[in-house]
Amino acid sequence: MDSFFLTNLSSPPLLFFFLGAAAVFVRSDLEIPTQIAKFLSLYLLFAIGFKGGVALAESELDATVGLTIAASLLLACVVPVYVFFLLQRRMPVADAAAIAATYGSISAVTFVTCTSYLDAAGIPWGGHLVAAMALMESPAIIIGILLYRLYRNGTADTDGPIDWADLLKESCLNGSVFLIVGSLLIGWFTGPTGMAQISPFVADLFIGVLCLFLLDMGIVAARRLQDLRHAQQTTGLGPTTLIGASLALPLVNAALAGAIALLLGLPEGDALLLTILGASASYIAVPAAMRLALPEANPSTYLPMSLAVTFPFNLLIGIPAYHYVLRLLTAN
Amino acid sequence: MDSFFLTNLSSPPLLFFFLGAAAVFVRSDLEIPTQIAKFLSLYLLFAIGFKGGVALAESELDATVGLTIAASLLLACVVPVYVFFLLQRRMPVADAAAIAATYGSISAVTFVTCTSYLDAAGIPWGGHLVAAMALMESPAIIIGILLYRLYRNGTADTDGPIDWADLLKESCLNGSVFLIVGSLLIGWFTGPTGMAQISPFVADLFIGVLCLFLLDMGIVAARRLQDLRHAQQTTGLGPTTLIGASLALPLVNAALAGAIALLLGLPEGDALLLTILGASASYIAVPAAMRLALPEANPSTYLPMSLAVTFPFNLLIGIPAYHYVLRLLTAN
Amino acid sequence: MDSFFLTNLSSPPLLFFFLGAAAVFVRSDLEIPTQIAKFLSLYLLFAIGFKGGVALAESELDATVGLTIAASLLLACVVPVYVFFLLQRRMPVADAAAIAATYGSISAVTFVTCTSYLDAAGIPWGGHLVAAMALMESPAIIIGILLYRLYRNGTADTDGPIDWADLLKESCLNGSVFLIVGSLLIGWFTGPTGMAQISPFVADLFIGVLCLFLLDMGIVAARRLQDLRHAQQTTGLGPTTLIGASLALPLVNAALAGAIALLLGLPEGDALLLTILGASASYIAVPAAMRLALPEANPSTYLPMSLAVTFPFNLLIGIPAYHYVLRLLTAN
Amino acid sequence: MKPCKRIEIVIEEPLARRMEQLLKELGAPGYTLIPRASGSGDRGLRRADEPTGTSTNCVFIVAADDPDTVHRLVEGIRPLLSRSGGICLISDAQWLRH
Amino acid sequence: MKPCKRIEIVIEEPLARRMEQLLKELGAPGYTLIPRASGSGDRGLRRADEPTGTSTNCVFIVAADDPDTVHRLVEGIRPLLSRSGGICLISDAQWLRH
Amino acid sequence: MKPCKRIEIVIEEPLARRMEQLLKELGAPGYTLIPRASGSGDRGLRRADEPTGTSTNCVFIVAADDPDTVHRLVEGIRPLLSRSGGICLISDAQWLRH
Ligand SMILES: Nc1ncnc2c1ncn2[C@@H]1O[C@H](COP(=O)(O)O)[C@@H](O)[C@H]1O
Ligand SMILES: Nc1ncnc2c1ncn2[C@@H]1O[C@H](COP(=O)(O)O)[C@@H](O)[C@H]1O
Ligand SMILES: Nc1ncnc2c1ncn2[C@@H]1O[C@H](COP(=O)(O)O)[C@@H](O)[C@H]1O
Ligand code: NA
Ligand code: NA
Ligand code: NA
Repeated sequence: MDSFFLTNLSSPPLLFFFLGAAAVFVRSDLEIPTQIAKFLSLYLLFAIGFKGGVALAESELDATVGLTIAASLLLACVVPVYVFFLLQRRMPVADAAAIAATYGSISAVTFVTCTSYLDAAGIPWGGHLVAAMALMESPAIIIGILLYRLYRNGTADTDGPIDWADLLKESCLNGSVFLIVGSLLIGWFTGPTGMAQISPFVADLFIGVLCLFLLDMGIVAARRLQDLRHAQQTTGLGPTTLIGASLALPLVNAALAGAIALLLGLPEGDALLLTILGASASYIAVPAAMRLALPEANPSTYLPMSLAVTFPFNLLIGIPAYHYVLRLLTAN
Repeated sequence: MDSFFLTNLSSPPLLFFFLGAAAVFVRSDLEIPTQIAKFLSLYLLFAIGFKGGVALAESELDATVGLTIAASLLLACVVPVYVFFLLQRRMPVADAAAIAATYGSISAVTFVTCTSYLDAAGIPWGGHLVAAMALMESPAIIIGILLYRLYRNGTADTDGPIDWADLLKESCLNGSVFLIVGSLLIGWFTGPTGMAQISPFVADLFIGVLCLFLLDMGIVAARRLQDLRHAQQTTGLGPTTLIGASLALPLVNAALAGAIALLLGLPEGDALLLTILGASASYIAVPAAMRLALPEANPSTYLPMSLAVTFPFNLLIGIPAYHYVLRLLTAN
Repeated sequence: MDSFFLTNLSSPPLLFFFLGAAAVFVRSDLEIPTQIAKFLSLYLLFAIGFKGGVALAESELDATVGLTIAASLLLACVVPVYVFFLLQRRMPVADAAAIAATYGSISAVTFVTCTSYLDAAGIPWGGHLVAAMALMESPAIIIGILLYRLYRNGTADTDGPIDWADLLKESCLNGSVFLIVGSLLIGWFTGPTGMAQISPFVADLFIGVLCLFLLDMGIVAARRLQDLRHAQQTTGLGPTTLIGASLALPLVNAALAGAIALLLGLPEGDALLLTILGASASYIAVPAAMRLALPEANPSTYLPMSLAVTFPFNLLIGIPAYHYVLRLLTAN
Repeated sequence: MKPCKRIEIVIEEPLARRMEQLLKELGAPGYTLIPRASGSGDRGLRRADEPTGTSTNCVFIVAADDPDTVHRLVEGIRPLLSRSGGICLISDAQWLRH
Repeated sequence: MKPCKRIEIVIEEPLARRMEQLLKELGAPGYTLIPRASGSGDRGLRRADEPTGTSTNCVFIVAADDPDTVHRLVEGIRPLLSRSGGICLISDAQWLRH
Repeated sequence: MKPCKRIEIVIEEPLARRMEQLLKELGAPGYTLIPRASGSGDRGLRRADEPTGTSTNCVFIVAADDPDTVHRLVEGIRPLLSRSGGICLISDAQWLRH
């Protein structure tokens, strides 16, 4: 087990994440300008999408591909529902719905870091997992909003009937989903010829850019963790409970996803990626959508949970731990 | 003919332009931060200038080089004059002058995309075309302003006499012209030794950066197209007329430029580049200069014409179509 | 001697610095967005730190390494003290302290440019010089502040006792110091394996990014030079005196540093780097720290001195001149 | 110069589009939007440091001289602010006609 | 504290340098310039989304206490705004002297 | 709507954190911070063009309705401005309660 953690901990991206967090804890004023951070994240989505598309173009689309994608969609629908009913009695309905959506969706950067972990370990993975990731971003948003509509009781209905067009737009067409899907399609369409043209940009620079982006995420996540410790939660739950939940949810979801992966008999790399998709929580697409659709949910609950606790947990401990367990179980 | 379009349409940069436009039409909130877009455009100017300079250093400067440059300057002087007299009776003098300047000048990104089209098709082109491009940016600005000064009738002359120093500064020394010319000179001076040092940056990344920049241009252009459709034009011309003009002008200018290229017997790549220089219209240098020198011209006329109609038209249809026609004519 | 200058002057980064300065003098509106400039500088710190760390991992740590680092620390402590006492009678104590801190500290970009000069000339240099550079950033800040505290006479003591925690934080933990040290440690720890993963990003792109960054620094420095010429100095010293001081200080400091390097018998590359560290003055870490700790010092004195005079002087003349003199002296 | 009201609204950046839409519907004669502000208020610190923009604010400035429009604007903005948080300040100003 | 006028000008970013020059010539005691604003007014939407800056606005804030200076500023700014568009709001404020 | 004071502070960006800290200590009910402004004043031009931020300004907007708080804020801000430069304008406004 140690060797998994060692591989993970000695990878530059992870270490730069630590460095960013350390900067906050020692109160350095190190900072990545926000437009740069946005750009780095767009680059990562663009590159992973394109690479996934090219990989798809080069591989055969067989039944497992369809099964994997179906399983990931199932996962994206089941998780928000169970999370919502778990939380709904303990906090305002809007907050429960927002957290459910957050954990039902995925974190592209966690996924990307996991692919670079696999690459470093020399374990192959399929391009269709990128498609699965893209498809898993949105369903939880829709489900979260619907659950909120159904279960808020007594609140004045200022919203009128559900605007389905708006709902679809805010869930399926937000910038990051759109960019991944678009890049995937372009990568698929142009295939290896396209890759030959832009591979120095999307492939060679990838890990370096990931380092800088994780440096920034380390800073941002550590700040949120500090806020969480000091914040008076409007949800009525103390910081400890919230942090506990942010550690428990990825574990349960990873178990769920891992079980599905094992049932389907996915190859090692794909199984780990599906597990990490289940375990990860969104801190980009979902919070943005929630501010629009559920402005009464307090962003200082669901954002720090996902960004400051679950994200680093998956990065540092989750990836190697899930990998270890999957190995153990498939070794039998 | 189909094969030309196919080559063009299957190139990643073009597809990312489409993707950006699609994002606007489906109302996704995908967005490239503006400072990043500015940076990507600076990078492209820097890289194309440097590469052109190095190509110049490696080639022999013969008579055709001189002729090509003279022809391009001629083109840059003739086009704004005829466009002005065509438009001047149908709209305010200031707007006519601004549109004339816009179409007399060039679009560096269209040029750059055309070079990547040629590179993909394996057709060589000369570094002096980059010099021609740089030289074609400014004359139209000066001519546009002079025409406005001469032909505005009855307007209170709040401007006083022409400030030639200011005029030259605003036309020849605006940032993009300066950067291309400067990079060209540095590339020329340092030659292959310089290139060896920075080629991973300026050459290898080029197409990838172009993809991201065209993604942004697709977003920006599609937004302007929507504005154009809804806008009440102060020029008194409806959107249809303006769109019609924005499609006709590049065709006429391409014909003019192509004819000159054929007359001079330029090699295929150079002929196509000269044609696209004629056909393209500025949406960076000229609008910026016009806001300073002709603030009474309405930017919501000339900017969308050039950015939302002519630019995509040249990119998608112009480049392969001009290429096809040039091939046809030289085959005889 | 000429050949040194020629090598220097024909390097693309230097030429782009000139280009930026030229843009200001001819009044072009060329501009690099500030967040981009910040990013380029973060990239350079990240890359030089990482490369230095990897170099450290690959080299043996012997006595010279320790000696070099000790010497650089000594230099960083002696310089601010002597500069302070030189200036203190001629200007307000706060300004003298700020200038002392500025010249006692170092400029990472000057260092980086010098490494690329050495690389171009094929002269090796040790990774521990990066560590020396990082260690030399902070001491001058602390010394400058302490000197100010000791020597300001009569001023109402609004500050209360020295807050050592704050002082250490502002000097040793400012963003740029933190990033260099952090990247150095990560580079050291991950060694050649880490380098293999991100070398396209940190190594291949380095000179290209340096070109763009120096283009921006040329713009910024030339603007400051213009300000300096027009500004009424609150220090009571005319622009000529300040410019004179900004030229004399690097020379004296270079002599000091060079002498130490020769005494220690450092290899050529390391000797030049130590000399340039002595000669260079900070315009990032120190000004930022001074605004916090010594807000009464006028930033329009120390910032232009270091940024507009000393920085270009070292870049254009200093590096090759110091190199020439070092060669002369070691040839004996 | 004409007397007018200067309305200043601080709201989260993800809601900026919705606010623009609302201002248009309510008949605001124009507005200016300053993006990427940070801040602090009842709902805690907003750091403007994420790539997501979820913790970023923006500032709207609206000048309106017609009292009816002003009233309509204020009443129309209120419900959005109640749901999402943010502040709105109204002050007197003179509008330079040119 | 001293009473003063707070002058707020929204103008296109390409014209910012000219405005700075003008303020200097008109004797403004100082100014603050906030860049990269978007907006909407008589001449339609300004999206602040182009690399060119042609559709970007910026906001100037000028505090002036001397009534003559204020008058000169207002009269001097007017012609530029007439040619290029933009708005100018003037309000009363107290200037904290330190 | 409630009458309040609108306090606007222009200060250098490197001092922004200190100002945030100060506002918190002085009991400001909230603030909005607009970064990356340039400007000009007694201490000359501030170009906002360096990677360092040393020549960049930022703008704080603070709304406070309690007169005591306003007084405390003004008196508390003054010494920082005296040491470092910058300006502070105070004006009357109405705070829309939602
Ligand atoms: N008293 C205040 N003065 C200035 N800005 C404020 C104030 N209160 C809140 N804000 C701004 O409005 C945003 C949302 O406020 P709130 O909904 O109270 O958290 C804050 O993040 C601040 O940017
Ligand atoms: N009523 C208004 N309130 C606030 N800002 C405005 C208003 N009208 C115009 N502006 C700003 O001034 C710019 C130019 O206005 P205009 O010349 O009317 O198109 C607009 O893009 C807005 O940023
Ligand atoms: N009269 C003024 N109006 C608006 N802003 C000002 C004024 N004076 C100074 N400022 C701003 O405050 C900053 C610091 O001013 P100072 O300390 O006077 O140099 C300047 O850089 C401007 O951004
Ligand atoms: Na998940
Ligand atoms: Na043209
Ligand atoms: Na030094």
